[in-house]
Amino acid sequence: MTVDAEGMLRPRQISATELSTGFHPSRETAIGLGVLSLAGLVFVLQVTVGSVQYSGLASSVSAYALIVAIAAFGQGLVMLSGGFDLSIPWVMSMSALAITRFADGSDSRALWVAPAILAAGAFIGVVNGLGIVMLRLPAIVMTLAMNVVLQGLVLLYTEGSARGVSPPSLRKVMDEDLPGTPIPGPVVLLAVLLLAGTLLQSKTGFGRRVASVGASARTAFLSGVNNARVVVSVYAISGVSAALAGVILAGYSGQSTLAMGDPYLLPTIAAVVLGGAAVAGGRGVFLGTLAGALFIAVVQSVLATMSVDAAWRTVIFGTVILFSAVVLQPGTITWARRLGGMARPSSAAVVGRSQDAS
Amino acid sequence: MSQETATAVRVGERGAAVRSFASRKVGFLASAAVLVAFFAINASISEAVLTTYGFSSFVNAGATVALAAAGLSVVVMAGGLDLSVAAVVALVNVVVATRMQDTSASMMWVSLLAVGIGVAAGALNGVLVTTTGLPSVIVTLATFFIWGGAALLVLDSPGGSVPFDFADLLTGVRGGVPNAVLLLLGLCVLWLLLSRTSLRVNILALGGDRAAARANGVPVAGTEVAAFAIAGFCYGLAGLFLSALTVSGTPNLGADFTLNAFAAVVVGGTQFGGGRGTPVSGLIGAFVLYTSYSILFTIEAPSELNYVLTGAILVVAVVVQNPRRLLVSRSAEPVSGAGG
Amino acid sequence: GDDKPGSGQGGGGDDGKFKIALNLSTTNNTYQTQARNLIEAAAKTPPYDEKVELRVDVAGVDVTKQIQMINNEVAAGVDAIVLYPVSPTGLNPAIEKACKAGVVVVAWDSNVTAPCAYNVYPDLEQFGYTGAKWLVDQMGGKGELIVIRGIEGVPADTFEYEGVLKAIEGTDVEIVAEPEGEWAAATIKTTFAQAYAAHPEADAVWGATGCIQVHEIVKDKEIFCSGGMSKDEMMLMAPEDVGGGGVTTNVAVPAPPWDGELAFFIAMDVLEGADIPKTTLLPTPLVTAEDVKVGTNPAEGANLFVGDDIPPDFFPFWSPLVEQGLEAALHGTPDKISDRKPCSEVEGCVQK
Amino acid sequence: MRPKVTQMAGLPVNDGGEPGRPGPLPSSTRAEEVRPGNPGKPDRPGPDPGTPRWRRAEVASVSKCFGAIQALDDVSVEFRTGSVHGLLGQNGAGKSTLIKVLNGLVRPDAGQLRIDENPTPFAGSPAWQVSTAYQELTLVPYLSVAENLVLGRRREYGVTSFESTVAAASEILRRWRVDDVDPRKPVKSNPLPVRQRIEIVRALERTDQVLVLDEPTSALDPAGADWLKGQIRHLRDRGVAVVIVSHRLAEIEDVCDYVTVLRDGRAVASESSSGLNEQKIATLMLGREMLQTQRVIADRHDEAPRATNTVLEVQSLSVEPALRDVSLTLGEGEVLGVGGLEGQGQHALFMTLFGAQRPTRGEVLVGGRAVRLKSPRRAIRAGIGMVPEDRKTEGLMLQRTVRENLTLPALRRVSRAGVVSPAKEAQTAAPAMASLGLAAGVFDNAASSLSGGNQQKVVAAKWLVADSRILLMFDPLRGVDVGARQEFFAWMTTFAAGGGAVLFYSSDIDELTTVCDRVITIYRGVVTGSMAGSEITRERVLAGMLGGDS
Ligand SMILES: Nc1ncnc2c1ncn2[C@@H]1O[C@H](COP(=O)(O)OP(=O)(O)OP(=O)(O)O)[C@@H](O)[C@H]1O
Ligand SMILES: Nc1ncnc2c1ncn2[C@@H]1O[C@H](COP(=O)(O)OP(=O)(O)OP(=O)(O)O)[C@@H](O)[C@H]1O
Ligand SMILES: [Mg+2]
Ligand SMILES: [Mg+2]
Repeated sequence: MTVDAEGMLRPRQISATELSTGFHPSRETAIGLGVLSLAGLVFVLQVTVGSVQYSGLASSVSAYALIVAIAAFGQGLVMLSGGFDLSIPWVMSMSALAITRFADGSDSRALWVAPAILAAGAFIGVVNGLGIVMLRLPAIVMTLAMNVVLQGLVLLYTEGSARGVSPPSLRKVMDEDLPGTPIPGPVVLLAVLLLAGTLLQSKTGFGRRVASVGASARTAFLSGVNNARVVVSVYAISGVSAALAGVILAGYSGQSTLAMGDPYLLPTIAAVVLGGAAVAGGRGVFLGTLAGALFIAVVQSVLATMSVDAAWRTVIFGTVILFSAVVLQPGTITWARRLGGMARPSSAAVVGRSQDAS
Repeated sequence: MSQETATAVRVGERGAAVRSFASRKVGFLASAAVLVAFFAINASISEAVLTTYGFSSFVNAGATVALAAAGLSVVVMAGGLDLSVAAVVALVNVVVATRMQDTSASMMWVSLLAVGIGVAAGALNGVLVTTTGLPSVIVTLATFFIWGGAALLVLDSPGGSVPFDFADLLTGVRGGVPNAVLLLLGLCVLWLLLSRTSLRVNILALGGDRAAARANGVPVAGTEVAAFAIAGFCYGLAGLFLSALTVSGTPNLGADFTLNAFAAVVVGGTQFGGGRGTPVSGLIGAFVLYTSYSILFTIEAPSELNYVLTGAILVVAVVVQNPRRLLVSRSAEPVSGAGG
Repeated sequence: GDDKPGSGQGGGGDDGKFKIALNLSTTNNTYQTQARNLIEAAAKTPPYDEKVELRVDVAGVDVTKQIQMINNEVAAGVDAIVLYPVSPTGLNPAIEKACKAGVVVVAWDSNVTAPCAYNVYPDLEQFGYTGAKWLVDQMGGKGELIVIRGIEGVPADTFEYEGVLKAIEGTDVEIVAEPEGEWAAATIKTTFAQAYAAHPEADAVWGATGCIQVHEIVKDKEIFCSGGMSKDEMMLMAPEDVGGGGVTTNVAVPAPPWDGELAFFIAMDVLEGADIPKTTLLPTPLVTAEDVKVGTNPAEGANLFVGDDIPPDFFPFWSPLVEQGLEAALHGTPDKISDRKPCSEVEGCVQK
Repeated sequence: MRPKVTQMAGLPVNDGGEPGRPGPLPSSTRAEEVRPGNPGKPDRPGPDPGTPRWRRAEVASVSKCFGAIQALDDVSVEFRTGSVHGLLGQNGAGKSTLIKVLNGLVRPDAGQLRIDENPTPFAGSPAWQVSTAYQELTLVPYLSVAENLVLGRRREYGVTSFESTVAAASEILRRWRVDDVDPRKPVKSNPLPVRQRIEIVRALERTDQVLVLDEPTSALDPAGADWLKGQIRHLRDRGVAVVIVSHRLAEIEDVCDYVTVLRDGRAVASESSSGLNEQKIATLMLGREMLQTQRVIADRHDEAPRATNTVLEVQSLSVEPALRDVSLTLGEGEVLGVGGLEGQGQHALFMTLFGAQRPTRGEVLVGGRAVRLKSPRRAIRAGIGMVPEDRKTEGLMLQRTVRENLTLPALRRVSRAGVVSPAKEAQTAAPAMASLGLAAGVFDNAASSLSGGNQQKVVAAKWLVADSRILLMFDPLRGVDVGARQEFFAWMTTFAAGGGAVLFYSSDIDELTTVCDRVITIYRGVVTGSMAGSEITRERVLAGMLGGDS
């Protein structure tokens, strides 16, 4: 504030450009970039020092990362809102089974089967959300229950065996490089996913509302957010993304098997958390999630190429996850950010008191 | 103050104490009531349940998950999550199965070693969480692989053996009472004693508001390590019990074990997020689950429906415990993604 | 009652039927489903339809739950349990209690070590050995081998791996990588691709399953692969005129889902008083591209069933030791195609 | 380098005093001191007077940085036993940080603590036992009041039971004359003012040599503030060194013996309070004269109550059981004050008007039209905004940026096709931030990095971004410094003058008398008084608050 000629307090003007300029990477973005570079580093070392063939490695690492990242997108949004989605495995299994059974190797049938599957995923997510909102069930209970219920229903319907093969175009996208380039198809999809995911999670009003519900449900409510709608939506989106992950997984495998989604639950959570999101909600960016998925993929690729005892590989995997999480924890990030000259504005600006008062 | 008023005051105080006990324990009492109800249903449709054989095999089958869930509850009370539970139980199990000899000295030492491994693994989880400041989910996800790998190093596929006397000690029946019941009661008593020290309150304070706990002089790091170590102690007991139950070692417990333990914690009424709960309700939750499996068995539900019904039971058990959930007006308490 | 096993007088049930429980660990895969269908069909086929009351229980992959399930079945008064065990050792106390209560326990596919139990299973070490031996021969006794593992700590994986090691012992064949495939197509595809990218000189691959993925990834050269025998892997080896892949560098070693049906028969035989050795070891023959035969009747030697209603991971399943046919395997409806022979009359079958 | 110590004027030098007893005083002595059976004159707790273990503690040249922020810059202060030290300064001046240095929660980058000339560590020394009531309350929500009161005390490691904890807690509450708190109930179920008292009692109970109170009265009503003053004086008389932070300068003047003023992390003055008055303190804090707002307010009070357009009308509103049959009107350009002691139904009134609670009866008209306020969302659409009671849990998302906090209620305004436009955000937020005096530089910082007062400004500013016309302010100046308080007053009146209207509840009568055009008082859910212009006096407001007709 300034004091004017009559001795009255007048606000000092702030121009909009003062506010909108400058790049302010959040802590999570910084962690995401860190994880991403670590993943890149491991990949490059494998190709160069480890002399692992680029093409085989790139396409399999990116395919796995893509499947995890798609499912983890929903998981990340749910976790941003403060929840957990444990129903991902069987939504994935169900979708994989459905795309091979109903489209059965036909691209034209896939054109209507795939949207129907995504709609089913959304429906399951809505049921999850309604259980949490209307019955006030803890998310863990609701989604865990949903997972087993789906498992039972899928087994009843399929009578315990999978059918059919996945549509050829889906297999092509997952297996082949972008024509004329050495870029595997999944990498292109990952890039698209990164843009779309970041847009939804960090750039839209919806993403802001989700974060607000996770950061403080009460503040969000008192700021006019319809918490119930947000919660139902994030679970619905998670349902859709798990369904999509299932379809892509079937595309990659060429076929489906009953419990094929089961191994993907922990990686989705690990990707989100490694990417710097707060487990209790309110913080997290999709860049981090995607980086987390890629990181897990490259670590597993290192293990797959090693010929040490399986037990030791397990120990190594755990240690690497722990070690990299420690290296990338907030303290280290702040330190790195300062090194990288990304420090915040000067102290006077940060303190934020009336500038003329002192 | 006259004699009468003094008495009146005291009686009034007792009333207040009882009321407050009931209101503090409402969640716990509700989950206990759910267990009793489920058990009664089961007993009414199957005579086998109330026979010594039926009852002891029921208790024995549920005890491993119950012990693990009790430990997991403590971590949850302290505001954490522990994904390493199955790996620690498996590690203890394979150590017992490969080391225990048929002498009472060996049984004693290996039991101590087993519980010690549980405590050490748990404490290490806790130390990693406090020193790194990482969320416990990621730390225990990592240690899940580490302990799991260690279990495989000890024993690379199911095998080993456990002396009969030891198995009988834990899973046998004396005077109509399964020994496992005594073990579980012992754990409850141990917890009751612990909760009379400030440790219980410290754990709940840590889970309720970490910063507040620190500001009040709660030894935050120590409490956190203690919570994980207590959990590890319970996992150690679970591993011991599993060894006695299976008289062998299984390095890979399977994903269902972790899910069962988590479901038991939830069904017992301990809410994720911390600050509330008791390990005893983890025990109760596990037996609610195992009773419901038993009910499903008795009514010969088609095997696929088992999954559907298990899901339904999870939901019903949680709703029944706190029917107020259904009545909460939507605008009164805004919901977050975590629900609850 | 004491007189149940071996009484030969029909079951202890009210209607004079034997009560038999099929105790599965999971119905999450075609393999167990197929076995279950065969058992259900057999139980519905005369003369067993008059003798048997079958219940199916699914325990889940948690040893404590399967223990509870066994206990419950004993308490419910079953005469026999046909068991797919989640652990070879962990169920022993429960099994022994069941035996003491007069219940016949027959474990299939994976063995249990309780002495009172009957076991029916393929020799998995032999399974690993057979395929790996063929690979070693093709490689001329030297070269690089990639072994696709299953899930560590699961007995099948350990046994098979030991068989592979036995086959390469004393040769110049070197195992260069052991990607973990979890017996799942997607995982195999990823982890094998990575292992192969690191060892592009590899000459051969051994896996319990996974040759499809191997050939999807290795396009530029011929690679020898020994894998499983599901429909899609057989298609890979089948001649092109039946829509197959025509790959001749492949062999398959069948994992027989019919061992469940055999276990059921053994349980019935024991209940009816027959004296049967405790262990039945099943043959694990090698199937090369030449052995592939399309058809619908396995009793006539068909081992590749084509058709839209056949799941891709469907296994060829028949043996002279059992009776049920394709419809039974697919839907659990009775489809008797032959009369079973005793083990002693079947090549490769060992009882002890 | 010799550290600079600001000498406190008028301090009696006491050098030849007793060396004092070592070690902390066991609290059992306190319990024993309480003689039962004398309800008329309860015993004072606390250590024996006249035997302080030290006389003088010097904090010398303490500095502390948080990243780029210099929270404390070469601060030196001296504390004496048996006296009350006020710590003053604008929001963000470094008071809470200094306090956290004193009690060992924050380790300073540089500086020393000397007790009677002996260098002493800030934490863990038996000679320096600091008991603190924090500004951001540190109670654990699901634990009972009793458990909170004994939380973290080492000697409680012995075996206890819940009932014995309750008994001990009841004793503590009784001793500190708090009789309306149920020790068995979880802390969460108590309203904020009660929670603040619990926080204070816990600190009082643990006081050994030094008691630190960080804005203890911010949520207390006048009666509560008086209660606290009594306790402070009492402890002072027992030889305790009391350090108190408050933005209510009148309180400081009343209770403090010495005053230290911080500005931008530096100690700008440290002297006896006898020579100080509110005016002078404010000048020291702000570094400029404090005149302007009072003129604004004075001008407004001189005007006769204007007949204006009614923007908000409440007709016979009841919210059982908290509120009965309340009617009021709020005109354009008006600041309407609501006076009431803690828990008289004002909370229900505000929550209902904001759609966060359902009325049992009655109607609300906005701009002459009846509205059904089913949710805050509806209320916000109707042009209503609210600055809630507890900014930490209701007003802010602490871990998110100021930008995100500001635009949350107005996301639609700053979005294009659902995508938030940073430029639009900046455009809408800039005037709002400017009018509240928030610095441009904080825009992309986490809300948690702001000082309390600035956090409160963010909460208010978000309703400007949302373009609200009616502002419900529930005790918004809690924890806001004098300077900012003036700015708030000025801003409220400017807001009203610009066509808005403010409904303003405060637990501090002086705030009501300063800024309001009209004031109503509430007692037990009923409106007990209504006054306008020059009728608004401290006495009349207080009378209404206590239920009397005025
Ligand atoms: N943990 C922290 N991290 C970063 N900055 C901090 C931290 N704690 C305090 N600060 C900053 O240090 C400065 C001093 O803060 P402090 O809380 O001591 O102010 P205060 O005088 O207590 O203000 P108020 O009256 O508003 O409570 C402020 O600019 C604040 O933003
Ligand atoms: N915690 C307490 N324990 C015992 N007596 C108390 C306590 N607090 C206040 N009193 C006594 O109650 C009476 C009125 O208390 P009140 O809080 O109004 O203090 P006060 O008169 O402002 O205090 P002081 O005498 O220090 O100025 C006084 O006699 C005071 O000594
Ligand atoms: Mg402060
Ligand atoms: Mg007084």
